[in-house]
Amino acid sequence: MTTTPAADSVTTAAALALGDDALVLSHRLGEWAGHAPVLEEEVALANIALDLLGQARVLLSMAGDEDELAFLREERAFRNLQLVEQPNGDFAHTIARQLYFSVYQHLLHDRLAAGDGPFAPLAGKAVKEAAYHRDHAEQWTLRLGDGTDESHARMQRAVDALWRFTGEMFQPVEGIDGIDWPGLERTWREAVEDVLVRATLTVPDGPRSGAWRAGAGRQGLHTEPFGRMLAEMQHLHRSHPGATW
Amino acid sequence: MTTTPAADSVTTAAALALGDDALVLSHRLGEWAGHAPVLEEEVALANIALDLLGQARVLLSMAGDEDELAFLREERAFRNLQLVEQPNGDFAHTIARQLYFSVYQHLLHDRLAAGDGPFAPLAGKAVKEAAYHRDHAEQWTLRLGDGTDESHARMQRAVDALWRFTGEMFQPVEGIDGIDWPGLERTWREAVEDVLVRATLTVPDGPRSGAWRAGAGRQGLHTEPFGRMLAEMQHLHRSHPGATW
Amino acid sequence: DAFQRAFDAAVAAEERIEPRDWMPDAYRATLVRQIAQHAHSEIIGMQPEANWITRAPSLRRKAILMAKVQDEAGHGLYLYSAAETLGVSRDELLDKLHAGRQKYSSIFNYPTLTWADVGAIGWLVDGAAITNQVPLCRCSYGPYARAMVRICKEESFHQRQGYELLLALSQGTPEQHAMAQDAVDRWWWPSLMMFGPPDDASQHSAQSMAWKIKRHSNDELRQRFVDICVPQAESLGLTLPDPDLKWNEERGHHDFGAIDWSEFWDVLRGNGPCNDQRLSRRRTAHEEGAWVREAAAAHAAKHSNDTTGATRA
Amino acid sequence: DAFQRAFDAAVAAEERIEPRDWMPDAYRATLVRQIAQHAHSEIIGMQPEANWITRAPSLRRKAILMAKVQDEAGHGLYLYSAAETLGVSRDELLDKLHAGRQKYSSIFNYPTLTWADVGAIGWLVDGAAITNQVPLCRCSYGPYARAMVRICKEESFHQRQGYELLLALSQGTPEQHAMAQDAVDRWWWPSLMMFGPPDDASQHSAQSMAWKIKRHSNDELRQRFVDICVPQAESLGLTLPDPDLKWNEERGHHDFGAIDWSEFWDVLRGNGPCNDQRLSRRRTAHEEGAWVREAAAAHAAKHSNDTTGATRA
Repeated sequence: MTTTPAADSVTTAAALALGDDALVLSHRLGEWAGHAPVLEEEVALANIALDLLGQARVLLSMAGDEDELAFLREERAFRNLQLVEQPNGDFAHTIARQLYFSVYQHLLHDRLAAGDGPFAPLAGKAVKEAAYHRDHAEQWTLRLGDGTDESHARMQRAVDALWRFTGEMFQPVEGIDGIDWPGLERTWREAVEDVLVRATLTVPDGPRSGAWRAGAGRQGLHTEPFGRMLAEMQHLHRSHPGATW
Repeated sequence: MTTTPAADSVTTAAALALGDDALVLSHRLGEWAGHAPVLEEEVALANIALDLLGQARVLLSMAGDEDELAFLREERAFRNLQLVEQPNGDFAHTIARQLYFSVYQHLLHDRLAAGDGPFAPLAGKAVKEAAYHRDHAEQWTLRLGDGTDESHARMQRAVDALWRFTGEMFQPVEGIDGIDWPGLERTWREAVEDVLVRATLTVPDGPRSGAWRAGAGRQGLHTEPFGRMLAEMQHLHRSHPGATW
Repeated sequence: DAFQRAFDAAVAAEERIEPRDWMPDAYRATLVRQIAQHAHSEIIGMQPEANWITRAPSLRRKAILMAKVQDEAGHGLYLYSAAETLGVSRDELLDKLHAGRQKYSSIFNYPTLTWADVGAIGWLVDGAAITNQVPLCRCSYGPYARAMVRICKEESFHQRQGYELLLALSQGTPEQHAMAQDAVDRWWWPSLMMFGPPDDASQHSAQSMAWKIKRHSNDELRQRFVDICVPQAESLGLTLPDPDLKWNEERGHHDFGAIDWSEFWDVLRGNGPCNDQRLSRRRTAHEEGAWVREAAAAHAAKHSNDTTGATRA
Repeated sequence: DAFQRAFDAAVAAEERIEPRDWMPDAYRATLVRQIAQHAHSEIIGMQPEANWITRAPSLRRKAILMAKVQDEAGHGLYLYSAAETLGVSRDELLDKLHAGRQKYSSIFNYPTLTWADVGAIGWLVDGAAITNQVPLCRCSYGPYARAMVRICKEESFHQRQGYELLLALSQGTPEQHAMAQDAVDRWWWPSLMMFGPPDDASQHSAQSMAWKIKRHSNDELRQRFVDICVPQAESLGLTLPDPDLKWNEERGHHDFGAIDWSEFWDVLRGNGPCNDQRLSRRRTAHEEGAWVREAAAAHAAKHSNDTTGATRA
């Protein structure tokens, strides 16, 4: 059975987009549990994952039943950015993903919190969390970029590999009004470039989005690893239709 | 929803045990598709996987509806050996798993084919397939064991790591009559030791089964990676209850 | 000179050029490039379908899909062998693939997002491949032509299986029908691009046609494919995502909408949804398999004079 | 001597021994061994539960489970810090764990096979841990005692969450109820083994009790745990898998069946269902994280004199 939320409201669409970002990234971070590179990072990554999961629950609940939306939707109905669904890779990839996303999320929620739209209450809390996530990612980018030769090479590979998923973040999200998206993108780019330069890394120069005219995550078009992630995430819930937990 | 086959017949139980072995090992081998170490092995591993899948379909159909049994049973209702569910690991691990299982399966089906029990018809075909699988595993054990230093070390680690899953194979399977299990085990051990010695490998000397009195695969007790394997295998089928494909 | 004349005469007479025959360097190079690209497409093409082997929704479909992916590995083997008759080894060609110096079909840079994509690949991608390849069974180079005969036979089997998979979905639950339609919507345009750029932009076509490697122009084959697909889509109960698609009585063909060639060139340049993933997965598999290949070689060398060792795989 | 007398007097007076106080070498060694084992148990203990984070069946349960596993990492941090006050670094202790020269609780060598196992671990394993650990809050060594206060508070929260998870299953569908019962059947006996061997076979107990590291015997604590669990199992609507379990009016305790100590020793020796998996996963995580730790150290060294670099994690 597939449940699709009533798409009567643009707010619902926006809540799904933002909620799916948080849900999916939280899930990926949760995959680190038990094998982070250092014990402090078990705590830190779990903190971030928990913040995001909390945001996801609020946002999905704005769009419908949180568990139905998380566990009974098919891949093509998820609206998250392709960036957040990318596999963890090594720690550098996880940090690069965190850097790109948390700067975006911090800037976006900062603007949403300042407005009076339906997401302002959530954003007021989320902006503080995102500030911590951003700081965490920036500190690690500096450490890895400006650490050893190996960590520098790994961090450079990571920021290069994920660069092509960063353009999608600045496509306007239906249902989110009053955001100057090009301005957001400029600010994001300045902030990210500043960190990369301080980390002695080269700012990637490849394309920031794919050539596929059909679209990307916000249109429900995802990357192949996402399907397997969903299979693991949804299997138990789907195995017991109608059960409560 | 969970479907458990009518357990009224011991033949059903035995068909599940043998069928699940074939189903699960076939699935694991199928995971190699697209990244085998050499193109000839894409073909060979797929051949073996297809033989096993064919056996699984015959056996599960003896116990009920093949798809319900494969896709709607929970982990605890699967009766396969823990050996066959072990993750592929590197190619040496896959070959060690093949060696241990295919020698067992070859010997068992040889005996079943010679009898007049319900599995004799299947076994008559399967014994020929298992002979090929066994030859494939033996040849690769020789190549890797008596190849380079690296391959020797990897092959030794693999045969050591999987040794503890080999004792379970010789627990009598309910519903399979007329097998001299201790005799089967002796023959298996001689055959495997012969290959290992010719491959310049040391015969492992650790325990051949775990300490857990609760049992192992034939009792529905599996290892942690199996649950995730099932999640991937069953997710799509479970996402569309009642659909036909 | 005499060699060139003999070669030209053989080609003109529709005779087969065989490995030991003299052939122009450019002919050889063209064949190597084309056969290598074809072989690479078979092995890269395993990835999008292998993505669903572990999730196939019935055991019957799983067996069909495994066998299909296995056939593709087999096609890769025939084709690398055909290329070897021209004096290039499989290892050389794989190195070039991994270094990004040889191409594979761009179609495999699109992802398989749902189970229906397996059907759409069978129906449309294999269908387009067959349309391209059937004429290659009459290619002037013997080993390639013979490999194509065998491959086309299997491909047309795959194409029917893909069609049948989509039919089951189209006639299934509303969710399954929607899944099938969605897959066709996504794969239709990339399939049309498989025939290559329009004739006026096609680099190698004229010479290849003169050499009877190629028999029909890109646009000709593309039109043939469209004409085949339209009635099949109708039987499937699915629509093709092109509002301009309609029968042209005068031409005796279907007219169809403009292809977005900028996407084609972009994907070809490396910016498709899966280029990085496909190539990096291939490279990783090759690198992770290096110790296995080295072991097999070392073992064979040690035991080249005895009969007790393992024989070559 | 005077140091020894002061130490003995402090212990006798229920005062806390602090890091700078003199203490007997054997006391220090015993504490290091015990605290290290406890810390290792926290971090190895993350694995069986983390096994279900990605499959948790509701977002609420997923958040609870993530937070719990995070708490265990936190407990590991407190405990390694407590061990550091005795002069051994976390790295040394981890090396000993990875080399198999220090133990962790054998309970984590059992697998989590279903979602209900997450509940059974919370209810039974955390319950047994609390029963063991509450007396440690009064341990004679100050830093350990203080760490235990904080840990016990969180553990009892986890224990209630586990109970509540099982209750929801027990009162859920028949499949859910069966899942809960199955988990309790598998975890009950291993939980009883968590209190260690029977008193007459316990190596270190007498000295530890004299030092007031340990306050109760293994069998005493085991009995306490059984007495607590029996009524809780009844409220859960689940049975404990022991036909000999019954109230003994005379003793004022529950009698229970014989524990299979051969399994306990076998698992302790390394032959449990998950020993290899747990240790090898831990080692792999540590090895794969080496470059990250090295980078952090290199960065800190480079930037020890400036304020622009990243601060230590």
